[in-house]
Amino acid sequence: MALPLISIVLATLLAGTVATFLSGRYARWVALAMSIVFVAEVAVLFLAYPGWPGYSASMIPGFAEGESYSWIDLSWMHINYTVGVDGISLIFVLLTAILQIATVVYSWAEDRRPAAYFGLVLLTCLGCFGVFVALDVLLFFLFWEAVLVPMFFLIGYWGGPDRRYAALKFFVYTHVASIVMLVGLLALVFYSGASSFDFSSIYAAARGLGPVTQTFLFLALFFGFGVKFPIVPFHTWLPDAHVEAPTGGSVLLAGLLLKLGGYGLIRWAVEVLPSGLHTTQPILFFVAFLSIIWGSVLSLSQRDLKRLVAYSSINHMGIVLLAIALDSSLGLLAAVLLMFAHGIVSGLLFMTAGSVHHTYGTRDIASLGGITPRTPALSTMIMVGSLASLGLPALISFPAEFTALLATWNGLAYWVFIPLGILVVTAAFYMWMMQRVLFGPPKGIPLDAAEVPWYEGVGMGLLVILTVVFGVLPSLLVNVIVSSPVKGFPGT
Amino acid sequence: MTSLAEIGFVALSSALLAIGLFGILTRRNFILLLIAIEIAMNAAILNFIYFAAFSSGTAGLTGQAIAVVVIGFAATEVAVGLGIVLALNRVKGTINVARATELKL
Amino acid sequence: MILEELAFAALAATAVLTAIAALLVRELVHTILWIAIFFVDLAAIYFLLDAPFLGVLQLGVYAGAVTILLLFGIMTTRKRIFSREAATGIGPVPFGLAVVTFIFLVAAIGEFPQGSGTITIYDPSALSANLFNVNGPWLLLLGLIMLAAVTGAIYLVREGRE
Amino acid sequence: MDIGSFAGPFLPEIFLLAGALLVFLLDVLNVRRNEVVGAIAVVTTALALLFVVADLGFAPFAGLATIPAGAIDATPSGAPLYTFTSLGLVFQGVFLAAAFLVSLASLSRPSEERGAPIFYGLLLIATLGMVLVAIASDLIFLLLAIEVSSIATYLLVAYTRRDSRSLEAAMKFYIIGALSTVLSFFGASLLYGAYGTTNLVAIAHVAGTVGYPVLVLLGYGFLIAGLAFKATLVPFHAWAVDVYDGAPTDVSSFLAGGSKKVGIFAFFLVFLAPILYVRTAPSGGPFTTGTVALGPVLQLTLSVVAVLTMTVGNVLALLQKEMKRMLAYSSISQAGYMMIGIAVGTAPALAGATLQVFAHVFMKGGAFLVVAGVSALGVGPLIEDWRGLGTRKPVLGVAFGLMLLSLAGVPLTVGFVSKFVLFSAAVDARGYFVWLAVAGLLNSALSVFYYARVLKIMFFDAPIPRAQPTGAVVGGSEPARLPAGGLGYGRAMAIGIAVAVIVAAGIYPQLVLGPIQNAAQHFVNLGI
Amino acid sequence: MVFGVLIGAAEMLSPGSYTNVEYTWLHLAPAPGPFPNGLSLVAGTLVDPISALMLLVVTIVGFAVMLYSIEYMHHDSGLPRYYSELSLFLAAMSGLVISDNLLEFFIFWELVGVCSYFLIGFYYDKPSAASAAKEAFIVTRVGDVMFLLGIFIYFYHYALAGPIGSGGWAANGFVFTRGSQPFLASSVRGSSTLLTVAGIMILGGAAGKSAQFPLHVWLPDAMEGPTTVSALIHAATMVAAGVYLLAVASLFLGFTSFDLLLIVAIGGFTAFFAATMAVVHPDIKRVIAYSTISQLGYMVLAIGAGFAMLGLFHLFTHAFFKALLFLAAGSVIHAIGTQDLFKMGGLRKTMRLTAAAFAIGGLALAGIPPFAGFWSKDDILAAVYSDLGSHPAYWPFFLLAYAAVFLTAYYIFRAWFLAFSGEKPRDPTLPEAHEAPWVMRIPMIILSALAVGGGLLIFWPSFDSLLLYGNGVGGIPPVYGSTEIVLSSVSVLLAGGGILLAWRLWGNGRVFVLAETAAAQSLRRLLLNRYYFKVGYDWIGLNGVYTVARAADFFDRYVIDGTVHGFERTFALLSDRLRRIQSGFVSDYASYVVAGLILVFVLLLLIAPYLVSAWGGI
Repeated sequence: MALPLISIVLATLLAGTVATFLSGRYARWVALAMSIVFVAEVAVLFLAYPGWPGYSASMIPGFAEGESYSWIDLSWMHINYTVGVDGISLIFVLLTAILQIATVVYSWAEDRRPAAYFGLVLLTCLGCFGVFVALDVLLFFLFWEAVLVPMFFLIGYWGGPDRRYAALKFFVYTHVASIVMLVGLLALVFYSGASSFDFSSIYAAARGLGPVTQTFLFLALFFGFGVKFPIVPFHTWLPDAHVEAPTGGSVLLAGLLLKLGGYGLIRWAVEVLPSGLHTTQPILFFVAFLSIIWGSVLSLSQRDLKRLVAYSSINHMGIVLLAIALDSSLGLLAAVLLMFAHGIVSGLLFMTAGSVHHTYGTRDIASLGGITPRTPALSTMIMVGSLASLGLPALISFPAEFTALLATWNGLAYWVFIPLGILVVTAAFYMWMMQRVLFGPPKGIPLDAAEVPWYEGVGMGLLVILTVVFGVLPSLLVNVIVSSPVKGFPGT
Repeated sequence: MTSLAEIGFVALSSALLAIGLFGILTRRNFILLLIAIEIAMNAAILNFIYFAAFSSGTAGLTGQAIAVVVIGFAATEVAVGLGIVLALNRVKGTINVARATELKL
Repeated sequence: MILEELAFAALAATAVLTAIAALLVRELVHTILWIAIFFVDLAAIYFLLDAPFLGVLQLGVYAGAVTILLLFGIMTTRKRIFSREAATGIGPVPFGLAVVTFIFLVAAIGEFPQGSGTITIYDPSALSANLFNVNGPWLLLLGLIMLAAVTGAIYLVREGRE
Repeated sequence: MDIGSFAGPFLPEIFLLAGALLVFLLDVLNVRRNEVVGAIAVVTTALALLFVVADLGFAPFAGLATIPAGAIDATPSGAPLYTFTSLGLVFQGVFLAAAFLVSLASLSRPSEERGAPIFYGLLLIATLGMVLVAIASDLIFLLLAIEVSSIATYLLVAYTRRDSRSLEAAMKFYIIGALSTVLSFFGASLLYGAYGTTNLVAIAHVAGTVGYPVLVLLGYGFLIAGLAFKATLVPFHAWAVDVYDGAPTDVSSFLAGGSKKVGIFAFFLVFLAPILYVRTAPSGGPFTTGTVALGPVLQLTLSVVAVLTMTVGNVLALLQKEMKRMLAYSSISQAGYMMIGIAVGTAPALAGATLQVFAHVFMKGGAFLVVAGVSALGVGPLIEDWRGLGTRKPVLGVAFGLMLLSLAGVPLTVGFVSKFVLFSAAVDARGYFVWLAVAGLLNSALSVFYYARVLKIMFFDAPIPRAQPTGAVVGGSEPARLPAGGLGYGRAMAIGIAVAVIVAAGIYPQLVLGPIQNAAQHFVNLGI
Repeated sequence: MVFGVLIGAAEMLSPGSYTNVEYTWLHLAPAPGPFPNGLSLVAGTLVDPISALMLLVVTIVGFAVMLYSIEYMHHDSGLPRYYSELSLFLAAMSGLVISDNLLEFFIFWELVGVCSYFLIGFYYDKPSAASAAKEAFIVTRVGDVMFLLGIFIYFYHYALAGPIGSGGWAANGFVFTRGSQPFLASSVRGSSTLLTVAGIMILGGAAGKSAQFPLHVWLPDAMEGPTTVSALIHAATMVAAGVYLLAVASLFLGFTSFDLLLIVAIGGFTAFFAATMAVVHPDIKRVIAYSTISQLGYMVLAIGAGFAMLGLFHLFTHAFFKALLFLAAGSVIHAIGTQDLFKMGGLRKTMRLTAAAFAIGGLALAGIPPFAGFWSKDDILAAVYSDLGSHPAYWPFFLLAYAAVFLTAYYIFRAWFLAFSGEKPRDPTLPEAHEAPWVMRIPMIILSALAVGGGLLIFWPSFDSLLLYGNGVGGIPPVYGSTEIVLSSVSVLLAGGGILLAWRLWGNGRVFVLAETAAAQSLRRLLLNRYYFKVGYDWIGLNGVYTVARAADFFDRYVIDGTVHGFERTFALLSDRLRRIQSGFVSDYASYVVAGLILVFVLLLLIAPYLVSAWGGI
């Protein structure tokens, strides 16, 4: 491909972000225009992606749309601006585009410093996009951190009553993690003796590392990516951040930021350090099971809608980790699918929680009840989101969870009872929530409560539609993912 | 001179440095502090001269030259110190450094 | 030689004692006296080391100028010239720190370079040639220091008269 | 050696001296308006900076180069007192940039302010001393040059004359400075005793061959203590906090942004040669016979000091209530990062440390400039007083935020790149040094706490309610009024330049990093 | 729906299979790893005799219920929701029966579950309805999860050795076999532990959906939904799915002998167990609900004994008479607005058709010839009996099931007598009863006809051959020898005895009151409280899981966050302590300098040389 497509996307995103920051009252229009452009560009990326049917290696080995320019060139360190996509990245890029436009539309009525708000939303998405396309350690880290700052401000300025504490906690946790990750990445580069910071050279050089080195490197990377996941016991930033963040922030946080950890783990640790993965598998499994159980059990005891969804995110990301740790092609596929699904579904759920809050003035499950007659559409979306989240077939999570559990059975045999059993608990807390919030006699409903405004409806509706579409036709995603040049996929 | 003196010179300069440091740590009067600093500085000067005396040629000359420059520098430093003392005295009415603890923690 | 050694011992003892006395006496003016003796004493040691130029410089700069400066400082900062320094304890910690430093230094005595046994006598003209030629920049730097010191110190002190 | 023969290469220095003299002359002539004398300082530093940059070989300015091309990084013959190294030139540039920013910002101070000539004159002399430090290759030359800047800065801190805080700061600065000078000279005397020379080039060549390790170690010990004063290393740092706090804030900016780096470069000059050349010890420890492997011993000691510095600096910054003291502690911790460069002692590490030095001028110097500007707007000294400032003065808030983020090492800022390169270099050095990188990274993680706290206060907290003259708080959320006027063009420009550099060098660091990397490589090859 | 009837009928006429794979949603190319031949997950359709049978049931009952609903539901709000959910429910069930592989099966299975969730919770503003819906979903979810594991086991461990095509089952998308042979090689059957586990898991799934023994609790509570929904759930959709799953599994996948025993045990036990609970219950719908559980037990028993088609045949007949019973009960409720049997009475006078329909349903349920239930139930008992010789372990469960015949007849006629016999309602406040309108009557008439005649289909040769589907494994032709006739007679006698007893105790407006002091009182309480199962489950749910959740939440907030805050506090304390060294006193600062000097000396002269020599350089 002659055009530097990815750079064009990055540049337009950047321009759009700047324009949004500067556009004052018209920020939402600019942001919307930018989001539409972004979606269109992602569509072009998909069309230009040579991944299927006949996958062919492009400029960067194994990646399409690759571009590479020298960036920092020292005698002992060669850092390039290298970007490219494979199927896995593309899936996440798609997720980014979807959530961006959904968030922008959903937040249409944001009136506290809208320019800054939409600018930060766009900046977050820009950072995520960058993480997903970066193929250079420094570039990757740079985008990684670039996500942190806008999210810090989104939580800290637009958040709920305890937002300052939450913002600080979020910032500190993820920053500490990213520092450990940076140590890991640097050590990976230097210990492997890679000729540059590029993914491809690290990938090639890391083969020469001994298992012990790989293990240590993997652990460092795992911790770094894991806090973003988040893995138990480093998860406590997540409920606070989600609860306090504005709804748009929660959506991006759950939908995109958590995925960064998973993507990073796949791209920079699992693919690069196979022996490291192999030796640390028991730890990963333990942590994954712990996260699955912990997230689910804790969801049961939550009173706040957002907190409940936040803990269920921990549960789902635990399954993702489990699938990744299985070290099989099926597991990898499942992990990516599940992350995509979780991105859409948790985004939807956070939006509904936000709408409940806007409409009824509270998210406290105990003080809500019987909202369905008043806001049937909202209730329907809560139901769709909950059912999707608990893995109902024909909705988006099911193919992912099914594949994940299938892979788990293959890898771990009867240990699969843990995630399976937890599926029941997951069903239980969603059902419990729906029973108390949606059904029963109306309770604590202000007189003026009316159906959600159109923009919130559109934002959620988009995600609902995608939940169903990809739930019914998961192969749309699967075909892209398996075209990636990672283990066991046809691309290799 | 014999080794006794050699030891003696070293011991003397060390002792002067220690006395100077001790003075800097314990005295509260700014002028006494200046004096303590000068005592310690003289230890360094003594060292230069002593080492110069037992070297030869350019190296030795260099040592003496350094001593000259350092003596000049020390005097200048005292002048600056006195300038600060006077200004401090004018503003705070004291030159006791223990009384100048506005900036702390 | 033994005479020189004895002389050195006496001068060294005097130097130490006067230095201590200068720091410990209560009367500030007495301090000036002791420190003046100390400077003179050191000048004598420099003569003993066959560095007459430095001895003279020591007498002129330290025993002369510096002492006067210090006296001037005391006079301008004290209402009465014969005022006492507020009593301050000697304090075990500063004393300990000074002693430990001293011990470290003395421990190195065995390692000090062994002199040739004879003291080299330098021609003052060679010294001046060295100072103004090879090591000329030092003096330039000293000049810069003095420039800064003089302008700044004068500025600081000048305020009082305005 | 007559004046004429070295006038050419010393053009920047001559400019600075001439500027200082001109300023003093104007003072005598009663021309004391801030703008006038300030303009001289700005022009002088700018020109000097231009020459230095030209000497570094940047193509657009090549015509202005004053030093013959072959003279830079040439292996010194004999024992010269000064040598032109490209790393030294980089540091010169850094010092001049700090002075330039400070004098540019100071243009915005009230034009009738007393002491403007003395301020700019001393600033120029201090800068001259620093610039001379950067070309030193002789220990005494180095120490004297440091003293030039020290004496000038003692007086700079005190230049407000009637402010008891700044006088107290000057007093502390002076006493600790004089003490450190004594220690430095004493150390130099011991080294002179051991090696018979104070020339760094000569020492580098004889270091491994001459005995007296205890003497040498004691000498280096004294020098570490003496130079650590300038570089504000723990535990020689205590003065810095009070001085940065008490000094006029523009002076704090110069101290943190410029004068501190003198100490860092002095460490480079003095310690690189022994670290590089004295790597092995035949046998025994220092108190037994034989020589000691000076290099590793120094590296280890410097590492401990570096880690101690960054840790203590960061921990102490955590709870600071005053903005300037917080910045001062953060400045101390940043010095710890810079010391990693010399502790590791490889060209990459030196390059990283130098980039950190470069970055620090703009981020910490810039931050102090912002603080000065903000306090001129009537905002109090406490961090709490900055509440809501980010929303009331968004541009200033964002600029300050960027500086803090850069200090915290957030990507896309130069602060990140410098730490990245520095820690990469430490990791690249393998073995023991990886722990330095880990310590540095953990520290920068810790440092995020207090930077984020400031950001939080600036952007998320509601502004302080306006206080009535009686002290009663009225009007709930009505913010205290800030003067409508801005910071003044000079200060705004200075802050703008700082931010521009932070961002530009953060995004495309190659521009700065390339020359620095070459310079560091030459410096290591040269051995001094 | 009519289309569905046609397909079913067509299949009925010409046994055979039609399959069509249409959509591949996951495909992994052959690669080293778990699936050397690749993996393919597909969706397609398979219409074979058993699905045809099920289609008929689903569509006919669905049609009847829809028709009935028009009148029954017409004053409820939310009708669009009702009909759309109902349609989806039927669609999902139809999809389930024509699925051609386990995964697709599971997808529709879950959809059926969620639709039932919605429909049970149709009156969502009633807390009990919302709670019942939740309970139904969660309990069946337990089964679903087991089913899922069963699927995994089949997918992995029997996918590679499969007989289909080259490349194994996995590569072909796990499509059910197209022959009459079960997929699993006989060598595997009966020996593999893994297969046993898989079978147990499948059974678990079926037990959840079909409300078999430990997972039965949700079904009676599911009565909170509209009666029409109950009719659908009990007759054609939800619970039928479980039985259908077992049938499909036994036909296509096969069970090990242990599994079969377990299935028989659960089926037989449930048949009796549920019947006992129905004996005392005062709620008309719940009595019928327990009868469903009991009847499902028969089907499971049949499948477990190896007669899948007989089980399905019973499902077929049961669907009609059970739907009939529910619709009749619905008609009663519609008329008088209560479900409490003890308030009713004498309704046969005002609601003749309903009384007749309920009686027909009851007779069919009780297994009185020639009503439909007789043929199918009797077939099951006879078939199981015939198998007892080779499987003596089945005896106790056969006897339990046999005993349940008596109970069944007793409780269903107890209900009939309580509701319809006597002179007038026992509760005088009830509104005047009236016969249901025509729209409601028509479905009842249709279903009555089927309840009477449905069983006779067995004499239709084409249908008979249908029941032979999977011959050799899943079904045997019904044989009517002397043993069978004796068995049938005894069972009819038992049923008659039950009816008689019911008449004695409850007929003609009598009310049998058990003395308060009677020893049976405790048994009655036990039965009324459903053996305390629900209480126990709730206790586990609330006190067990919820306590754990609370504890975990506590751990999160105070231990994990507490640790982090502890770090924070430590640093703060350290910072505060260290801050004090900044005393503002310059002599102290000088002390630090000298102390630092000494520290440097110690490092340089003592520690560093030691370390360097110890490490051999750095």
